[in-house]
Amino acid sequence: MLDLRLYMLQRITALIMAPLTLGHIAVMIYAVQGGLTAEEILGRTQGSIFWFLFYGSFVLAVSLHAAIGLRVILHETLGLGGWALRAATWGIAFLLLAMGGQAVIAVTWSGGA
Amino acid sequence: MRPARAHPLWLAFVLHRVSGLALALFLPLHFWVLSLALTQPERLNRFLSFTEQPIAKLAEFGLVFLLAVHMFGGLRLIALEWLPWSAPQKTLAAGAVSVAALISGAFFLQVV
Amino acid sequence: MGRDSDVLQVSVWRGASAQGRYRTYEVPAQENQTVLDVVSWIQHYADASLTYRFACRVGMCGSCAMMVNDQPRWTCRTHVRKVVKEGKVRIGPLRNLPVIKDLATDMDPFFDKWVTAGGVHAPSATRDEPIPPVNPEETARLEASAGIECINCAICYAACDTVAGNPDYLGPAALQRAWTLLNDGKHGARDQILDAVSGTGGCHNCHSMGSCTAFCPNDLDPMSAIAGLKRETARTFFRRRRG
Amino acid sequence: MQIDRHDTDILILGTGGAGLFAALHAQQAAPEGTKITIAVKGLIGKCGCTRMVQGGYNVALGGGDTVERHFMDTIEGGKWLPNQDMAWRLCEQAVVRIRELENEIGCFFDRNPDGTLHQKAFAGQTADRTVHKGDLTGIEIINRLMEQVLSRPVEKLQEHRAVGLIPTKDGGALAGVLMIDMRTGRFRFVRAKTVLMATGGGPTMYKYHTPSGDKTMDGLAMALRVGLPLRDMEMVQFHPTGLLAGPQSRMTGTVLEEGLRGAGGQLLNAAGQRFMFDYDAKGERATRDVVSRGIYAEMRKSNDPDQVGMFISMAHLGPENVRAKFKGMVKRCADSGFDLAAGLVEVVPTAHYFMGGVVVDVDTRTALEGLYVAGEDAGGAHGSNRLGGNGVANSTVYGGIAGDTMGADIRSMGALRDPDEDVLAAELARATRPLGRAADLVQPLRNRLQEAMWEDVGVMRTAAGMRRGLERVAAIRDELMQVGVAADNLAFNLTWHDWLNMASLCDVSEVIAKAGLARENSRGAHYREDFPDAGAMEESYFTVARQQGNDVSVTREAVDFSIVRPGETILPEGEPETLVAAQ
Ligand SMILES: Cc1cc2nc3c(=O)[nH]c(=O)nc-3n(C[C@H](O)[C@H](O)[C@H](O)COP(=O)(O)OP(=O)(O)OC[C@H]3O[C@@H](n4cnc5c(N)ncnc54)[C@H](O)[C@@H]3O)c2cc1C
Ligand code: HEM
Ligand code: SF4
Ligand code: F3S
Ligand code: FES
Repeated sequence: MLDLRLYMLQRITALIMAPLTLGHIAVMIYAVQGGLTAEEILGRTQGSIFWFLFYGSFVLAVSLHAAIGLRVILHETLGLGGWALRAATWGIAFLLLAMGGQAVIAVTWSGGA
Repeated sequence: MRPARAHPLWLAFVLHRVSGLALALFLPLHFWVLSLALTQPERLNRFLSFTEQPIAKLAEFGLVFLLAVHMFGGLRLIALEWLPWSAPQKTLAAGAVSVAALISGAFFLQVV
Repeated sequence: MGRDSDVLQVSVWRGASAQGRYRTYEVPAQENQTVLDVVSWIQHYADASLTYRFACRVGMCGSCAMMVNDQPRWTCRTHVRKVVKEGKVRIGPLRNLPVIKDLATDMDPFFDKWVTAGGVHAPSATRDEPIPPVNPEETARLEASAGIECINCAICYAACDTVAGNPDYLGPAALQRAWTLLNDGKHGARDQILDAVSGTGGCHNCHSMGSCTAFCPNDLDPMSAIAGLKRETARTFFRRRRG
Repeated sequence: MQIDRHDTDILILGTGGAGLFAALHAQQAAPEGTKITIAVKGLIGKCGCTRMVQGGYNVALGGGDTVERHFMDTIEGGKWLPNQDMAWRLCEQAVVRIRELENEIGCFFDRNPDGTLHQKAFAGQTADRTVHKGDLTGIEIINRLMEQVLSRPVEKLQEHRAVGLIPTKDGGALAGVLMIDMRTGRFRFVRAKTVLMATGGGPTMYKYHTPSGDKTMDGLAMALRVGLPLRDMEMVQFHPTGLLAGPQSRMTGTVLEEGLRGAGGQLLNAAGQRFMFDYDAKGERATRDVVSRGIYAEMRKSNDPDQVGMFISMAHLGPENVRAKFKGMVKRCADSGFDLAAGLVEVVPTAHYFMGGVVVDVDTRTALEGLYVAGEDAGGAHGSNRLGGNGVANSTVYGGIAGDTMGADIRSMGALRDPDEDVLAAELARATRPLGRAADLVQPLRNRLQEAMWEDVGVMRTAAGMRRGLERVAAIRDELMQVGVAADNLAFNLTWHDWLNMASLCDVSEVIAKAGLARENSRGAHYREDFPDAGAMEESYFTVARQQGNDVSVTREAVDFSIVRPGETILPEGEPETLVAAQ
């Protein structure tokens, strides 16, 4: 159940995520080599506008991207359609956005708890 | 009734769908773990040391692998759709992408 | 092929979509025998009530497509040798279309979508004007030529899992026809095509799973044609945004 | 049995080139609000022979070629038997129709490097005239026409089989058509002010035949029963190279294209020797009728009962070359287990086209008011032989004319006509005859009919043979009348339709044999071993068959040389005999 707009949104978000994913993986590899601690991660990311924007845009993109992707799967395999499908799409998008937003804030907002 | 599907493009589609679905299911979990940093950093730490376990490493590798597969699969798809390539070039691209996925997978396996 | 026995065990779908089942017939094997011949033999000599559809007998009309061992095929051009396994073969009605009776499906949805996808030529000249010259080597002409020899057999339509999951999806054959028209310089409604293929059932639903291309008996490539439509719609998406 | 009643203004039977063109033209020509209905035995555009056209479409488009030249080829090809006004109109209108096909319908014919239409020459043509789309020309024409019709507000009655033309009580006009809705098995009587019959003939009563399976001469059998005159009914065109794929394969009889011989393909007998030069100086490149007779004669010489046909061999041209040039044919042969590129493929002459048909005027009108006939159902345009490429030109040209004529005529027509209920009841009884009887097999009778016609009324004929054929056909028909079909489920009951097909084929087979007996000379497709001469061209006659009561009688009528007389030409003086470069 895709029209041109949803399709473009899914492709564009995918293209945005591609470099971000590569970056994220690279960071992970680097981080993993020393063994991970919470402090290490947070020390690097907290208070950094760069990482906020980095992960922020990732979360934004992935919420839309995954919501559209799951929408297609829901329609094709469970036969969901109409308002139910629309509600599910938005629900997934908001859930991911909310949880992802919380995570980004946790990881990049200075000060923390 | 199912038509036979054991052809490469259909398998690529399934891999893409399964990896996408798996990532989408994992993502909330991942977000939840990270947001622990906000509320309970010590639990995050415990979690992170748990990731030292081989099983967890394997799972982690799986996730990274899924992400790589999905990403390369998606890029392959977008290339196939948007670049006016001829059929042999497409096959080539598909091949290159699977090689890339394999290499990156192996690489991650090394690191993790 | 299981030539050791000279009898084929053929199970054939009987009934409509919902309340049907497979029934097995024994059919004498012949040196030269297509799947359509097997089905015809059953109707002629074993079970006069069997329904199926064919016309041309040589792969031109696209009326005889069925599921053979769960794969969509043109039965008039499928030699039994190619599909029989241990003397057995299973024949059912084409997938993704309503079954009228036994092996005959209702192809109306397939053709309705053909028209919905904009698959109808609109004139840009009349019968009183000369035939416009067309360079046969021009890229657009070559693109259009590549997909023009479709016999509308709906084999691709039956092979596609997206059609199975999404009843609105226009399907590979209709979209391929739209692509040939988009590349046809003589077509007078090219602007409308991109709109026609961009709706909820449009080309963007295709996951490039490629079963259409893999199964097309005429070696056509609807998958690439659909990719062409996605590319063109994406291009105008940006253009219209800016404009 | 109950009959559903249905009304329309213009009813078209068949969706070949003739039927689809008629629908489009009727829509353009008829007054606003006219209801047009198209009824067909199969699915719209997916049945009939127009779709199976390979070689292409004859039309004179300049480059030295003229309508006059096309006309002269058609007359000479038809051995001076064609109705000259019809042949002229065919050649003249083909020019308009091809422009319509390209410009309005959207066909995609092959081009020369300079962008003009590519044209080639079939045997018997004196110019490169045949427009084509590879060797799948019919698919292109019918797909494009089908799209046009599908997207228009034309009422579609698919899988509706016409079983009887029902006249008015006084017999002066047609009231409508009785049909079977095949999917439900119910009868439907459709009244219409005008009806086009375009069911496409189809000589499928021969053991080897090329036409699509839905064509069983229903139209001509119906026309016969309403008493219409049929002309040239002895004229069955055989294509020399039908595939021989075994006795029970539907592939048997399907055509291997003419171009194979044109490109240098050789015909070999069982001993591996070429034989066509024994029959004609042009060898394998002679016209269809000559090559068919050559193969047939050679087949009769063979005493080996397992050795039925002759062989076509392409391998000397280089298998790779053949594979590249005749991709479709090579693949088709491979699908039925033969290697055309490197091996031998067994071939037989195969019944291909029916020149005979209903007598019509140049506007497709018949003797029965309200009934029009176009395409292969109409007789006259081809005489004794149809040139390759004139078949689809004929169906599209005259289908369009029929649409125009019906659209115009309907303006002066009043109300729908009421049917003669007795005829309606009789036609219904005829069609339901097998339903009350003990079920038995139909197919063995079809096989026997095909054997009889092939052996006794086939490529080469004699009076004794045709009389024997008539007896065999009559006996088969008698048996058919005793064969029943299980009536418990009439929905999509193919065996019932096989029975009805057989009834039509028997009726028309009888007429073919009788017309064959009436022609005591050899012209074009009709070859009498007992009368091998062509007869004086000046005294050319055509046969006309009519049914009165249960009897079919055949008379002869003189050909009207309305445009050109034998021995003369309408080409300007000094025109070369042929424009086709020697091979
Ligand atoms: C294999 C093959 C190759 C050919 N190649 C060429 C070629 O290269 N060039 C050329 O010029 N000609 C060629 N011809 C001849 C050409 O196809 C025909 O002359 C022409 O197409 C006839 O057109 P039509 O519209 O009269 O009939 P068709 O196209 O045969 O259509 C007849 C229609 O009537 C329907 N019908 C039949 N009975 C009934 C009924 N009882 N009720 C309702 N509907 C009915 C059929 O289902 C069909 O839809 C070829 C023929 C064959 C078989
Ligand atoms: C990293 C870069 C990514 C790229 C390039 C990418 C690309 C794509 C593309 C092109 C599609 C469309 C597939 C189709 O139409 O068949 C898609 C679908 C999907 N993606 Fe992604 N994606 C990426 C990341 C992600 C992530 C992180 C997730 C998880 C949350 C995700 C979840 C999904 C899902 C669930 C689908 C639907 C699958 C389907 O329809 O079969 N993607 N992706
Ligand atoms: S694209 Fe191929 S498979 Fe699909 S309808 Fe056309 S010919 Fe059949
Ligand atoms: S099989 Fe279906 S998903 Fe697309 S590539 Fe073909 S239409
Ligand atoms: S019968 Fe026409 S394609 Fe098979």
